[in-house]
Parts: sequence; structure tokens; C-alpha cells
Amino acid sequence: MSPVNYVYLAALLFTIGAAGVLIRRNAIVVFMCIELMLNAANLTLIAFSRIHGNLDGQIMAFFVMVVAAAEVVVGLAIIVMMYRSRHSASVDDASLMKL
Amino acid sequence: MLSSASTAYAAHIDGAALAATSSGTSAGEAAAFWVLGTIAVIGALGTVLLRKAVHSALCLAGTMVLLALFYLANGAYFLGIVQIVVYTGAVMMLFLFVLMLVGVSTADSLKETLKGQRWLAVACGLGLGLLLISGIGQASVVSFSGLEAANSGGNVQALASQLFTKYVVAFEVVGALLTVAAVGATLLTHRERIEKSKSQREQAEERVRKGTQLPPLPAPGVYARHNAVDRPGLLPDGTPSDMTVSATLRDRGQMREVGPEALHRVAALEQRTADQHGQADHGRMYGEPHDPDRDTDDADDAGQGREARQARDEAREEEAAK
Amino acid sequence: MSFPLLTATAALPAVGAIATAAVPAARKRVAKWVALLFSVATLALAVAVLVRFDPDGERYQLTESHSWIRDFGVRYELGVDGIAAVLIALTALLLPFIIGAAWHDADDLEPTRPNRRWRPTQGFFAMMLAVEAMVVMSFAATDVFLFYVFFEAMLIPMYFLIGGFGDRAHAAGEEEAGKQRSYAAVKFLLYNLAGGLIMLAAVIGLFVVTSDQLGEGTYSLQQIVQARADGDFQLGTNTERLLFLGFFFAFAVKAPLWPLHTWLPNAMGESTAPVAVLITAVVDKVGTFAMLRFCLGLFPEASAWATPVVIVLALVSILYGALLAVGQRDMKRLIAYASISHFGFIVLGIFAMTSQGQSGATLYMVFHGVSTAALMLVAGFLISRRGSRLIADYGGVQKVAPVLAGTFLVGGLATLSLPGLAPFISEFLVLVGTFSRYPVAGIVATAGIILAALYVLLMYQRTMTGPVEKSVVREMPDLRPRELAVVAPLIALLIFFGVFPQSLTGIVNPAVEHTMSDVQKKDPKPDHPVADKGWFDYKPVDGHAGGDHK
Amino acid sequence: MESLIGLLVGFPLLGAAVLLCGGKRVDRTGHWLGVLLAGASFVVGAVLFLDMLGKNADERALHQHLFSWVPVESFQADVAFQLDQLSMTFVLLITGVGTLIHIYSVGYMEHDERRRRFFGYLNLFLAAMLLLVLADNYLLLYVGWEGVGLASYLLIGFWQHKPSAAVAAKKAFIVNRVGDAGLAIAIFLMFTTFGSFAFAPVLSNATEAGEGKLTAIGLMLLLAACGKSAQVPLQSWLGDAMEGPTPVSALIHAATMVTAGVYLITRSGAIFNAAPDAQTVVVVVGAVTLLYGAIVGCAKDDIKKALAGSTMSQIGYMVLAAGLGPIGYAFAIMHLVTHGFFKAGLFLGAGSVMHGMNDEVDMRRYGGLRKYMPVTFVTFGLGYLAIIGFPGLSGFFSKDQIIEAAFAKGGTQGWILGAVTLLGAAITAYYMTRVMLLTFFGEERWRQKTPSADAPSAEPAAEVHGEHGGPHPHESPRSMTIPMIVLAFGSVFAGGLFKVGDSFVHWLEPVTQFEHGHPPVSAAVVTGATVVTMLVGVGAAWLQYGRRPVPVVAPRGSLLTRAARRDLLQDDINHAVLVKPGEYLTRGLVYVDSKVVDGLVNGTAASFGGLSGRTRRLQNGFVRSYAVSMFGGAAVLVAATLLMRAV
Repeated sequence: MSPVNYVYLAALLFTIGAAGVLIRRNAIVVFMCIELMLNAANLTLIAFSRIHGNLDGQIMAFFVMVVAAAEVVVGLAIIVMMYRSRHSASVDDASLMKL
Repeated sequence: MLSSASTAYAAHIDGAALAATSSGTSAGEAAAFWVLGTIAVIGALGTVLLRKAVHSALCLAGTMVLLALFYLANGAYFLGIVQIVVYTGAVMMLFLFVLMLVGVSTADSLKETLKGQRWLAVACGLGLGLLLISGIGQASVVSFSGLEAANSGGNVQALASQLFTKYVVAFEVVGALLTVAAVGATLLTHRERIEKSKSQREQAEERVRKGTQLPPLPAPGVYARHNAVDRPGLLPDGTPSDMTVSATLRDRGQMREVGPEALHRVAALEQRTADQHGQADHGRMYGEPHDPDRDTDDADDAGQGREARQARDEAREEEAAK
Repeated sequence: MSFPLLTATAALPAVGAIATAAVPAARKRVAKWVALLFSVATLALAVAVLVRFDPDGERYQLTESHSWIRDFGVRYELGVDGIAAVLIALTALLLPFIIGAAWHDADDLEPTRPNRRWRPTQGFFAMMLAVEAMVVMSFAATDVFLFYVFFEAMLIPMYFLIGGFGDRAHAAGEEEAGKQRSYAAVKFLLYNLAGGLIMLAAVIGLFVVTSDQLGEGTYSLQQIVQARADGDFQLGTNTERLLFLGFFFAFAVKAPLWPLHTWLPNAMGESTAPVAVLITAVVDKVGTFAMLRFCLGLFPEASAWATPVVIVLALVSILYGALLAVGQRDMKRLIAYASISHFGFIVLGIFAMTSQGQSGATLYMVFHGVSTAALMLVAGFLISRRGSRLIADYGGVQKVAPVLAGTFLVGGLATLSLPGLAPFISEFLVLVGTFSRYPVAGIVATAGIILAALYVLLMYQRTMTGPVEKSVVREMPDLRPRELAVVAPLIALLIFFGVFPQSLTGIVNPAVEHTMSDVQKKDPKPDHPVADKGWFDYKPVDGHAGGDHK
Repeated sequence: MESLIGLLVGFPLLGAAVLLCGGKRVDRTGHWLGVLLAGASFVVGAVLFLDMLGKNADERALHQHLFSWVPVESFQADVAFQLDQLSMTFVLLITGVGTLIHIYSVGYMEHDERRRRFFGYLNLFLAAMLLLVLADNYLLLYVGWEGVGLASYLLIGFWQHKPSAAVAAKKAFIVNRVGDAGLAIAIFLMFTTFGSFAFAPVLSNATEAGEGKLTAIGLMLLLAACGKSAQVPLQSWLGDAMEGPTPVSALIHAATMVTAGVYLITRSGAIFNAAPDAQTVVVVVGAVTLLYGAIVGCAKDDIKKALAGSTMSQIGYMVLAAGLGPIGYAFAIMHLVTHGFFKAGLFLGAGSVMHGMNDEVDMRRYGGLRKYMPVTFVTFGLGYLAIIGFPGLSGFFSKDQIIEAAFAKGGTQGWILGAVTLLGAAITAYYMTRVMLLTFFGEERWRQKTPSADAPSAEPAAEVHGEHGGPHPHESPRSMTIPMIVLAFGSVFAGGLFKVGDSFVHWLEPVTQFEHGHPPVSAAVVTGATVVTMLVGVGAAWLQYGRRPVPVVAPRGSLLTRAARRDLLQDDINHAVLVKPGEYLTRGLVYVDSKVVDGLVNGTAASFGGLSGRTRRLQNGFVRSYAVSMFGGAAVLVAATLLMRAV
């Protein structure tokens, strides 16, 4: 099986995630879609690391995960704040540059 | 579905691991790829399309698990585990937690509020996907040049040695990033207290000023015949008080009321005790006439609901009419 | 080095502006006197400039040169030729009268909300002085960039003068007046900014071409002209034309040339008469002056190339402005359109590229300044009495206020360039200069003087003559001493220069010669030149006899 | 002697300055100051004249260079005076008649509170007129030219409270401005042709230039002359100019200013001589105006307008003569001088009549005045005889000479011109007789009480006289009669004086150059014809107005009469051809300026505003739409890279 299939799969997932980001209104779901995209990226990284036969790709993926974790922490915090201020988690409700 | 998938793959995993070590790819891996890949895509679609956030979260978790399996299949054992433990275990649970916090029942309405947003989104998605795929199509990658060399000393060790030598700076920076993120999160979620907290005294005074229910609420219907939580308790003078029933039951209208018979029975009971103690005439409570035959059949209507009693009363009234 | 006279002349009013603005809010009179004092002192310095200027000496005199922005080759270079000297004198001359005429214009301004530090009077006169300073600078600057800076900076105080201090006399009431004013101010600002920005592009372009032709870029007018003369600075035809257009556009907006004129009637109509004078008699002159000094000096070939178009535009301005002046109901707008017509004459004279035309144009700048000042200020006094700018609201004023009417008439006659008054000299020179190179244009332009008579006399007839309206009688005191003191000197000047213009031509002509040599043009020679033989060897009989027998 | 020339102009100028700037403090003595300075100027003129007589013909010209006026390169204009015989003639005429009319005005304007200013204007006029005739170059002449225009503007509109006066003044100035433009263009042409516009060089070298150029210059000069001298087609202002006070009409619009055109043509003789086409046009204009004015004069009932028509026609004679070239110049000037006398006299007489008649100007309301104002009658009568060319009076000589010259032009042209001039003489006799009869003879129509459908009473002095009911004709004060008498003398004897030994012609010859014209028929015949036609005209007038009683309200009259009453529709034509279209043009342009030119500007601004308004909508604050654009951008980038790889 050609290694490219993994990349194709990743691309597919990435696109789906992207579409989700654009379509969904619930901030948390949007966030999940972003995670999905990140994971897709990770998949490519790992696939490439196997293709090239060194671990740099995996290390990158590792960093991506960490960053994603950090991002999730902050992002969710923001969502919570947002929810507190306007009792909704819809990104469309946050259309003003003020609380 | 997820669980089934994972179990089905469980047998395969070491084979995949073997495969990963060899530069080629086994037919098993191919099969696994197609099956699990399909499921992963379905999961992703579910994430995007399901209305309830919880469902999408679960789908995402599934997809992640499957991805973790792919990692494993690609010889990234450490990352595979991390993916399952950290991502699916911690992060997704964090997501769910926040979801609960924010409110489970919030489901997106399918109506798109932004004009043309949906079509633009789909267009962008498809366009991007097509472009990516066409881009990848140009890539000339024939085969894996396996990882056995890199993983010879064990995947984790290899990663560690790279992390702490080659990527140590990045590692430290990322660590700092995490710390900052944690601090930032606490900072964000920290709610500034606007007014000073009330002392107990102040709370008491406030209550007095409001003038509503100064003493604590009475206990549930312990004086009632059947001491059930949905029956109002009687106050010392024998009148039932709704306040003894929990607010929830009251609001749901599941409170059972204490009928006159019950009161009567109580009165009769006391009468009998009074008789046994040989008291001449225990002044009847509630102006009830002493009616022995009714006292007798008190026993059998224990636990009947309001409805039954009402039905019987009506029957009695009809008899009275005849 | 000697005393920097030009810098002083420009700096003094600037200092005056600060001083005026610094006067405490309660001391209106003090502020006015400070402003007047400084303007008069500036006039003294300007006279000193004229005196120190030697017509037969260097082209640029009283020069100062210091490095300013080394990286862009921008230098602080000042210097005056005859033209600039005369115009600086004009500016400094007019300011005291403008201030004197505007004495009470800013008194009745109410703050929108109570404000302890409300000081409109101070601001008004301070900004006038600021404008003067900048105008003097732009006349004196021989560095293109330096000129550009002040050419643009002028807009700021002018914007506030127009938008903030219009006269309350408005047909549609105070509210509407405010709207109109701010509209006029914004229009003025945007128009001139647009022109200025296009010019900025050209200025930068100039730096680029100079830097790749002369080694390091320079804005120094003298240096560039010198280099051009020495032949080591040639511009590509298209480059030169583009740069020329960039400059010319800005100047054409400033010296309103049809069809870029529409800001002027609004600005002059809505602002108070003295500010209107400031616009048309002082600020706009920078535009025409810059055409003469920069367009012709820097881009002679391009100027020659553009001449036909410019001439046509100028002719259109002359007739168009005059005709619209005839059609106006509002006397300030009428004067504005008249000014457009006059600016047409000036541009015509400049681009006729004859020494008569250019001397005429220069004198025209001066004389038009004085005559318009006289006419506009008197009109302002009239308006301030009756509280209306509409010609129809007046009538028979002459009977009630003869002196006012008389001064108004003299101002009007000057505007229609009656011989004996200064503007006649300049207008005739411009016409002669134009005619000697472009006869048709000359004849068309001559039609302008007929229309001039029409609109001036129409206005005079409708406002001053006829039966006296009761209201006019009630509201028309004759000129007050202050007003007379403002107008009388102007009229005296008009008459003086009408009789002794050579006091100016002596200074202007050499400068014009230099310009002519810049554009490498010679006056067209007459077909049958006659040695101007004196009277006594002239025997009419011979002449006639010859005439008969041939 | 030269140095005195400046004084000629200086005195009245000083007077004007003092009287106009002096303010109220000179109110009391102002008018006498005016008279004094006019007189002083006349005295200086006389002194110079005597001095001039002392020299022989060729040394008589004087020249005074005051200062260089506008020196710009080859354009050299000086303020310099030249006093030769031609100028001298004008100087004497102007200062002489001017002084007389100053004196007359003292009485005439007695009751006007703005008398000081009136005299100031009169002095200003004298100064400008003298400048005009003394200038030694065309530019300085132009100054005087417009100066007299200004003075006439101020004086016509002197009673500014009358809208009619104000309008008339404006009209006069603007029509004149048209002529001035012609003069200006002529000067341009001279400058481009000769590089100078001083008389000496231009005229002495005129012939060097091509005939085309000279014709152009000549026509432009003629245009100027038409404006100033009220010749067709620029004559429309003269009739209205009668709105001014009568002395003004006498001085400016009869004796001096309106003749400036003749001076200009005569002065520029050298140019016209070399441009026969231009001369032809001049002659035609003169002939046409001659008849035009005469016809108008016949129809007017307003005495001053009738005289104005006559003035027009007489100047037509002069222009025609001047157009004839060297055979006519001298006679043109001669007729100009005599006309100056008798026409001024006539106007003063008319003024005196109006003065006595509550400023009634309608001749149909006069009649039989001869016994009420004998002096006026006599002086007016003498002027009348002079103008109709009664043998022996000044008009006879001058006009006869012109008619002869017209015939002498030769060829069919000569015959036509001769006929026209004769016809003119007849009509002149007719309308002047009409005026005479209507005014001084017949029954006293002013006694009849008629609903006054009158022309608006001309002068505010009306209030002074008019309190007590109907008019009480009375002789005017001495200050008015004396000038009339003097002028009457002039109009009687001047012609003869000039005629004796052709003294006047010889006097002018050095300047204007004289050739004897030889009429196809003998001079005696022409003279006879003149006299006969004159008598015919008189007879016709007597038949119509002497024998039959005259209706107070004018009959409707023939088509020609009605047209003539309206100046032969001149104003209607101007209105239709110039004024109306002009108004429409102006209105149109005002609209265009606000809507099109300014509209373009505002439109640009508005379009920018709209554009930014639309782009603003993209920034709607919705994260997801931003995300869309972001992903779109990403897609584009990828596409771009792919394309680059593909290429």
C-alpha cells in the first residue's frame, strides 16, 4: 500500500475539519474541528517520519500535541468566559470587539 | 461502534507493529487502513455534522482513538499512547467537561444565520481538499523507508534523546508555553469579586429585612401518617404546611396533599390513646364528631392516592343522594 | 553670514501667532492689538526685503541655505527673486488690513457648551498670522520640498478659518449656515489635499530623477536649474511631462483654474469677508506664483508642451468665471467668480511666455490682491450691516451711505480694471503679451473685460442705486472710522500703482527675464519694428503724404 | 511752454480730487471751485493757443514728456502729452464749452444737495477728456477714453435714486466698453505690428505695414469710435443717456465726449488713408447713422431725446466726413466745433425750458413759450438756424463743406453719399423746425389740463418748482442765460470765422493733411441744393406742426414713426440678439457649474463613500466569515503554488 494513502486520509480529515470550523456555530464544536485538523496534520507528520525513516516528524507531532493542549486550555477558558458574559457558546454572538 | 473497531484491531496491532519495523507494508495494514480510515472519516463527518455537541465530541474522541492506532501502525508507539492517554483521555474529557459546564442541551439550530456562509464553507472545504489532494498527487512517494533503524533503541528512548539534544530549546520553549497557558487559563477563568462577601450577620439582617421565613424551614412530613417526602408535614396545630416539601417536588406538582380523612384519623388515634389513658373526654381536635365505624376502616386505605379517595367520596355522596 | 531677513520675515508672524494664541481668554482686545502689531512689524520686515533687494543683482538674493534632511537632499533654502519679493510684500501689506477689517468678526462666537478656556478671537487672529507665515515661507522657499511643506501646511489654519468663522449673515439661518460652512471647509481641504498629494508624488519623482542624474538627489531649485543650464540634467520627455502635470495640478487647484475652481465660491461665500480676502488675495497667489517659479523653472519643455491646453483652460476660466459672476445672487460668490476670471488672466499671462505677459501676470497677482481686498472688504462691511449676502436685499445704499458706496464703486472699477487704477496696467500687459503670441486668445480674453464691466456695474446698480429701501435706511450707517482706515489706504494704493506701476515693474522685469531664459523663449518681434523715434523728428505731414501716395 | 500742457489736465483733476474727497466742508464753495479750475484750464489753453498762433505752421506742435509709465521690455508706454493744432482745437472747445456749462450748472443744479459731487464729476470729465485729446500715444488716449466713459457713467447716473438713470448709466458704460475693447485690440495690433503705439512712430510708419493689418486696426478703431460717438450699431446708449442732468447732455453727450470718435479717426488718419476698405466702412457707418439719428429725431416728443437723435445724426456727418480721408478731416473737425457750439446751446436752451416748465420734457406739453422766456427763445432760435444750416450761420458753412466733400468723393459712391447728406440736411431742417414750433410757437398747450400720460419727470428739481400746481414758465437765472448767449454767438459766427480764407482748414492742415475735393458739379450748385432741401424740410415741418394745432397726446402715427419712437427698434434688437441669449447662457452656466462641474466633484466623493460603505460590510465581526476568507486565501495560495510548479 502506498504511504501516500495516509497523507490522503490526513488531507481528507483536514478538509472536513476546516469545513466544520466554517460551518459550526458552537464555539466548542469549532474547537473540536480545529483539533481534528491538528490531528490530521499530526498524521501526515508521522507518516512522513516513517517515510523518511527518521523521528523528526514524530517530534514535530509531539510538539503539535503539546501546543494543541496549551491551546485547548486557553481556548476553553476563553469559551467559558464568553459563556459567562453572554450565556451562549455561539461564535456568532461574539461579533463585537467588546464583551 | 468504536469499541468494536478497537477490539477488532487489537489482534492486529502487533502485526502492524512488525509491519512498521519493516520497510514494506503488509496486506493486513492495508486492510486495517481502509477499514479504520473509513470509520475515521465517518467519525470526522460526525464531528462536523451531528447537531448535539456531545455527540460530535464522542465522534471526535473515536476518530482520535483511530488516529492513535494509525500512529501505532506507523511506528510512533509513544505518540500513539500519548494520543490515546493525553488527547482522548484528557483533552477530550476537558472538552466534555466544558460542554457540561456550558450546558449539554445546547444544540445548534440547522438554520444558517450568515448569508451564503454555508456554501462558501463547503466551497472552501472542497476547493482546499481538491487542491491538497492534487498537490499530494504530484508527490512521488513510492514506499516507506522504515523506522527500524531509528527505533532500534526503542521509540521512546530515541525520541527522548532527540528531544533533549537536538530539540531541547524548542522543548523548553514549549514547556514555558504550557506553563503560560495554564496561568493564562486560570487568569481568564478567574472571576473578579466585585462586592465584598457578606458576613453571616449581614445575611441574617438581610433576611429579616426581607421578612420572608425567618426560621429554618420545617422538616418534611414527619407528622404525617406516611412519612414520605412528597407529603406536607403538619404543623403543631395539625395544619399541613407545603413548606415541608422540597421546592423541586412542589414545582413539579408531585406533592401529595393531606386529605381530611388523614387528619381525622390522626384525631381518632389521639382519641384512642386518650381513651386508653382513661382520660374522660379528650377535647376533640378540629371539631370532628367521634365516629367509630369510620375509625375502623382507616387501616385499609393506607397509601391510597388522592384520586382513589376522591372517587370513593363521590360514591359516598351518591349514596347520600339516594 | 548676514542677518537672515527672510527667515525673520516668515518667523515674525509665526511668533505673533503664538503670542496671540497665548493671550488669556478674557483679553480679546489685547489679542487683536498683538496680532495687528505683529502684522505691521512683519510689513516693516517685508519692506526691508524690498529695500535690500537689488533688481539688477543676482537672480536670487537674501539667500539662506542650511542642510535639513540630508538623506533626501532636502535643504532649508530661502531666496527671493523680484517676483517673490513683490508677492511677499503684498502678503505682508494685506495682513494688517485684513486683521483690521476682521476686528469684530470673531467676537460674537458662542461655545457650543460652556467652556472657561473658550478663546475664538485669539484663535482667529493667531491662525491668520500662521497663514501669513506659511505663505511667506512658500514664497521664499527655493527648495521644492520646503516649499511643498508650507504649501500644504497652509491648509490647516485655512480649514479652521473657513469652517469656524463664517459670517452669521445667512439666508437660511444659523443652523444652515453652520452646515454650509463646514461643507465649504471640507471641500476646500479635500480639493487642495488631492492636489497636494498628486504633487507629492511628483516631488518624490523629482528626487528620484535628480538622484539618478546628479549623483545625489536634490530639491534645490537653483541647483537643478543650474544643472539644466549646464546640460548635465536632462529629463526624459515623458518623465518631465508627468512631473509637470503633478506640479501643475496642485497649482491649478490652488489658483483655481477651470474646471478645478468649484471650491472657491463655497469657501469665499461661507467665510467672513476678511478670510475670503485671505483666500483669494494671499493664499491662492501661491498657486500662480508656483506655476511661474516651479512649473516653468523646472519643466520648461513640458510647460511649452502643455501651453495650448493651459491657455484654453485659462480662457475658459476668464469667460466662464465672468459669466457666472453675472449670474450670481450672492455678492460674495459673485466676487469669487470674478476672482476665478481674474486668475484666468494671470495663468494666461504666465503661459503666454512673453515678458509682457509674465510681468503682467506678476503685477496682476499684486493688483488683484489689492483690488479684491478693497471690494471684498467693503462688501463685508455692507453685509455686516444688513446681515445678508443677497444682492436683492439691498438698494439705494448710495443715498444713505455715500462713502461706503463710493469705496465700493472704486473697488468695483478696479475689478473691471478701469484705466488709472492699478489692475488696468496688469490686465493690459497680460492681454498685450498674450496677443503678441496668440492673437486669437488675446481677442477672446478681451471679451472678458466687457463682461467684467457687466457684472461689476450690475452689482453696483442693484445694491447702491435706485430708490432707498426703508430697512436699508435704518440699518446703514456710513463707513466707520476703522473701516475707512482699512479701505482708504487700499484705494490710495490702487490709484498710486495705476499711475506709477514702474515702481514695481523695475523689480519684476529682471526676474521675468530670468524666467524667460529658463523657458528659452524670446518675445515675438513686431512685423515692422519702428525705432521709437522721438517727437521732434516726426513730421505728421510726411507720414500722411507717404500714406496717401502709396 | 510745454510745461503748461500738464496744467491743462492738472487743474480739473485737482478740482475733481478736492471736490470728491473734500467731503461736506467744501459743500458751500465747491461749485465755484469747479468753475474756477475749469476756467483756469481754459485760460491756460488760450495762452497756449496764442503762443501757437505766434509760430509758423510746422513748429506749432508741442510735446511734453512727464514720466515713463509702463516700461516692460519693448512695451514702452509713457505719460506724455502732445499739443498740436488738432489737440489745440479740442482743448479750446472742451475747456471753453466746459467752462460755460460749469457756469450754467451753478444755476441749474442750485437746488441739488449733491451739487458738489456734480461739479467734481464735471471736473473729472474735463480732465479725462483733455487727457484723451492731449495723449501722445494710444494707451494714454485709452486712459482718457475710458476716463470720459467713467465720467459719463457717473453723470448719467447722477440721480441714482431713479432706476431709469442707473440703468441708462450702466448701459452707456457697457456699450462703451465694447468700443473700448475695440480700441484695446487696435493697440495690441499696433504693438505687434510696429512694436509701439505712440502716435509719432506708428503714424509716421503706418504705410510700412501691410494693408490687411491696417484695415484690421482701422476697423477696430472704428469700433471704438462707434462706441464713444454713438454710431450704428453701438448708438443705443445715447438716447437713454438723456436721463442725466441737462448740462451733462450738453457738455458730454453733445459737444465733447461723443465727438471723441471723430477725433480718434482723424488722429489716426494715416492708418485710414492707407486702408481704403476701412475708410469705406467708416463712410457707410457715418451715412447710416446720419439718417438713423435724423429719423429718430423726427419722432421723439421728449425734447432732449429729439436733440440726442440730432446729435447722433450730426456726428454721422462728421464720421462720414472723416471717412472721406484728407478731403474731409478738416471739415469733420470744423463741423464738430460748430456743432459743439450750437448743439450745446440748444441743449442749454432745452434745459432752460425744462427749468421753467417744472422739468416737463414732453414737447407736446409746451407751446407758445417765446413770450415767456425770450432769451431762451432767441438763443435757441439762433442755434436752430445754425443747425439747419441757415445761410450765414456756422452750421451752414460746416455742413455745406461736408456735403461738397461727399460729392467730391467721386463716382457713384460720391453721388450716393451726396444724396444721403442732402437728405440728412432736409430731415435735420424738418425735425429741428418741429422742435422749434412745438416749443415756442402754437397755442400754450401746457395750460390744458390733461391726464398726464407723461414721461417720468426728469429731474428732482421738480419738487422745488412743482409745489404750486401747473407750470409757470419763467426765464432762467442769469447764470444760465449768459452761457446760452455766449454759445449763441459761437453758433452764429464760428462758421463764418472758420470759413474766411479757409483759416480753419489751413490751421489744421499740418496735422490732418488737406486735399481740395472737386465735386462733379460746381460748389455753387451744391450749396444751392443744400439750401433748397433745407427749405423743403422747414416747409414740411411747418405744414405739419405750424398750421395745424398739435395734439397733446401723441397720435399713434405711422409704422415708421412708431419704430422711430423706439429708436428704430434698436433696443428690441439688442435685447433679442444679445441680452436674452446672454441671460439664458448665464442661467445655463450657473446650472452647469453647480450640477455638472461641481456635480462631478461631489459625485467622485460620493462614489468613494459608497465604495467604502460596501467594503465595510465585509468586516461584519463574525469570526466564521473571517475564517472563510482566511481559508479561501489559503486555498488561493495553494493553488498559486501548484500553478507555479505546473508552469
